[in-house]
Amino acid sequence: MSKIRVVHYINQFFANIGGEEKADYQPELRQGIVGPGLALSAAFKDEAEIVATVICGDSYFNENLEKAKKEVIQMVASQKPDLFIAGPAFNAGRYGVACGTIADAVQAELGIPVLTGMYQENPGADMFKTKVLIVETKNSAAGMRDAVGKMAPLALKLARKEEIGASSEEGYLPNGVRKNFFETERGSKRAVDMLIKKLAGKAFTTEYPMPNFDRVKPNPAVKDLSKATIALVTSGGIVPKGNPDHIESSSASRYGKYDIDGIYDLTSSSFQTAHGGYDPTYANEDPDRVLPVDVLRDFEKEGKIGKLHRYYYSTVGNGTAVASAVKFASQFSKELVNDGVDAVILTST
Amino acid sequence: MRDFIIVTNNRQVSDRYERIYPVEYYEVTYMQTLLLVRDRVHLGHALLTHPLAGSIKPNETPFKSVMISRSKGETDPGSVQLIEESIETYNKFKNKKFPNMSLRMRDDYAQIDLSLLENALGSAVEK
Amino acid sequence: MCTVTPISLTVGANRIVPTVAIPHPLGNPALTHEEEKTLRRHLVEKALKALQTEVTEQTIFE
Amino acid sequence: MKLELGYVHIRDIQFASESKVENGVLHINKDAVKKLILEDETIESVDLEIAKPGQSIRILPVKDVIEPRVKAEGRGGMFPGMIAKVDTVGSGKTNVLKGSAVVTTGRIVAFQEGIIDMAGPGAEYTPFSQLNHLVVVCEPVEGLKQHEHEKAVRMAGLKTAAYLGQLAKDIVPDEVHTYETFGVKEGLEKMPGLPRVAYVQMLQSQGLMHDTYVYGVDAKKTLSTMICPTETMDGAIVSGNCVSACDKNTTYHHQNNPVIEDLFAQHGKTLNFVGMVITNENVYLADKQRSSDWTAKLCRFLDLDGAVVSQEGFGNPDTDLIMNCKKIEEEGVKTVIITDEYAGQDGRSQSLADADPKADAVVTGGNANMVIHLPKMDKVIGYAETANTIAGGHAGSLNSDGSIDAELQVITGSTNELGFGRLSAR
Repeated sequence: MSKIRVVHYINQFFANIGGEEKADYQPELRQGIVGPGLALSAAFKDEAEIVATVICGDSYFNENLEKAKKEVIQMVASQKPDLFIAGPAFNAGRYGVACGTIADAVQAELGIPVLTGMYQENPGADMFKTKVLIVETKNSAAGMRDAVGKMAPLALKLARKEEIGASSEEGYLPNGVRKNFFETERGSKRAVDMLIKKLAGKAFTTEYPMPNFDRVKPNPAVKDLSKATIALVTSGGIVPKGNPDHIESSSASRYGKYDIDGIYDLTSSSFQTAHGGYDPTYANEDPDRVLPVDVLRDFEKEGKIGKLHRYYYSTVGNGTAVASAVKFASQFSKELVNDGVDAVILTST
Repeated sequence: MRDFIIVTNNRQVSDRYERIYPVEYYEVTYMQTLLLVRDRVHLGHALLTHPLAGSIKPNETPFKSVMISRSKGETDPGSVQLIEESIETYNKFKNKKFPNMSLRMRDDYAQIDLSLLENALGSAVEK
Repeated sequence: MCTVTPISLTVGANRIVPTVAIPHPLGNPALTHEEEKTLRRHLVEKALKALQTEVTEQTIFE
Repeated sequence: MKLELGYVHIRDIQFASESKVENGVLHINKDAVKKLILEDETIESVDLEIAKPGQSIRILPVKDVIEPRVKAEGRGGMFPGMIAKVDTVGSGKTNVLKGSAVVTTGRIVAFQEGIIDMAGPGAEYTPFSQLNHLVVVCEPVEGLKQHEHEKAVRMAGLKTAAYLGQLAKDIVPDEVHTYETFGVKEGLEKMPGLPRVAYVQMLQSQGLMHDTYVYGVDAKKTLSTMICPTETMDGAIVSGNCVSACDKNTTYHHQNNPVIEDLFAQHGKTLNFVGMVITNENVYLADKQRSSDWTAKLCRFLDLDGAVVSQEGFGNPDTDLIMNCKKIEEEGVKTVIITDEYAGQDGRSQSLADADPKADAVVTGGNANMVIHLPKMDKVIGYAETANTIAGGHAGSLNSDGSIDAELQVITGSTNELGFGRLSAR
């Protein structure tokens, strides 16, 4: 069998080009092994070969995201690899985000297995752990040996399309897909051991983390509403009649942006709900019951608010994954800010 | 009048109780029964029994009986969460098997559903 | 603006205005159209007030 | 309370003209056992079979698994309130036919119970593949109602296990384990400074086919209460639960509760195992409220520092589990909970039907929706065609070659929520 062809992605620092001052380094394709690829390559023994290394500055990648992604993918594709490895990035934030982004993109566009590695608190970890396999590493490059020890065997398994075990066995960050495996101790023993640790105030790891929600600092109050632009956002699924964007009635994968310029009242003839998680009778009769356009128009006329934003955003909050909702909001929040919106009223059902 | 309604798609339940207690029988599926209950909960009725009562997986049995409060109040957050989680749980079980179920099996499942409800009624009526 | 405020608290909303019922948070089909709009107006006014109030933690505006 | 548990190791099981235990072999007089079971007029006929570890045998549908034990010395008898008369058990000496079990099977209701494979990949997922079984196959009289049928099979199993247990009454055990708990004051004096820990066991109690009996009392009609851990070793808790094979507790599980064993292993070393609280899993929400309030209150009364909470079953009990965990934590008692998961066949769904951030220490018995292929066995004891109707099986799950494709939840004890097995998930 021929050797597995690997392309490795690293940043300017690990390529020994320079630190922060060289972070704008443009993507470069080098044949063969560079920097940490040496350790990886040694761990691959004869099974895989790093045929090329792509080097890219962290600032360049993150500041020219779309362009950089395209450039790097072209370089990777030119080598016809069987496998793509990025990093490990340890606790370097922008490097971690770059590794996650490019691994995700390569996986999607080239359809080959990818692997990266980083410290669990690297911002790239939360952003990408459900999209690509991320090996959990220590928080500095001193943990290179440990990282390579986990990444190399997992990479080979991926390339050989072998069954991947549970996160705790393989050393990747939990990716939201539950996998069975046999522990060395029975469950009751693990429970008693966990309790002893918990009682002693020592660190312990739950086998099933409960769903967790972020907290954000409250924004300051709006000083003068009469000059403010207010936007409406809803998870109640109010859409123009016919649901032009085909927002799903549950587990929505998208949101819609709708123009309400010149609309003073939402009526059953032109709006409806796409939500499948509640009895739609009332919302369909009068969509203002969910999205109060009529009242905000009155306030606009009375000068209570500066104006109602021309577009409202809508999705269906029925069984919709928290990750999707976060993604939707991070996209349209940018638009809202760019459009000069001062405040948002979010209605939910 | 006692402050509960039995929402059910199980004939055995309505046959047994409709003369004594408020029973709403609907000729609908298990899932539709959950949705009917959900709509009522959204309007301020409280759940009195667990919608997933019984450890029978939701793709196993065609029958479901749920008790909700007859009176309506402020929307009860616990009830909302419970019914929504139950619907989500239902959705993750594939291979619904009851379309071609033998009569004997249907009867067994109806019996179990009735028994689970009886257990709950015991608690509801004793007071 | 939501009916089940504990859920809003769980997901981390900072300014919360309780509403009428899940299928009609800002309305009530039992009322006349005019009464309903008054109710809605009142609720949205609360939201506007919430937007003008400084908060340091998650707050429910009853 | 102090109990000496004597293990009489059983390495083989045989039918013979006389029932006896000799040199590690359990000899069984078939006719004597049949006669005993047929004393119950609701049972039409009974068949007895033997299944040993490694044999190519599939048993289904399994209703209960019971370990033969006998009270050798001290108060009370095995299965108080069910077989023996009501009297407090859990002290003195008890002999155990370790390595053997009675398995009951029967077509009770539509969703038949689980599978035990004695060999092959399925055997790895059930602890019962490691035991020498006497399998009791009962046929009820015509027209017997489901709940009477369930009771008949349940009692047949208990009677048989008690009968076999008696055979070891006077045998000197190969191995003796001693378990002892103390009164509150005594425990404090004996183990100063050690954290006080209890075990909170949730018992299935939802209704027909979903019941558990404590000293013969139906657990759904009880308030949360205290029990001495050693009482469970004498059969104080008996299973009447026929659904959810993977995560129900058979009587064998209750007799050999691993949480109790592992807490005793640390008793006096890293913790003071104060005792055990049993609570139910009812259908009526106000019952849940009351039971979990009561459990938390008992934990407070006991001045606990920590508690292990175990669950039984799927769906509804998730709510009890989270309520118990939350309320116990709110009393300042640290918890670890044991559960299992229904994360969908692809592992991507929400595992539990309820959740709370206070449940920050969870042990899992694995994802019961995982699909498994069970190859054909040479012999099937019970009713092979029921594979199609067992929970987690589905139409077509019994293949024409005799193999079965189904979810892990068909296997008895596979994702046990007492932490009986090593299976887990991440």
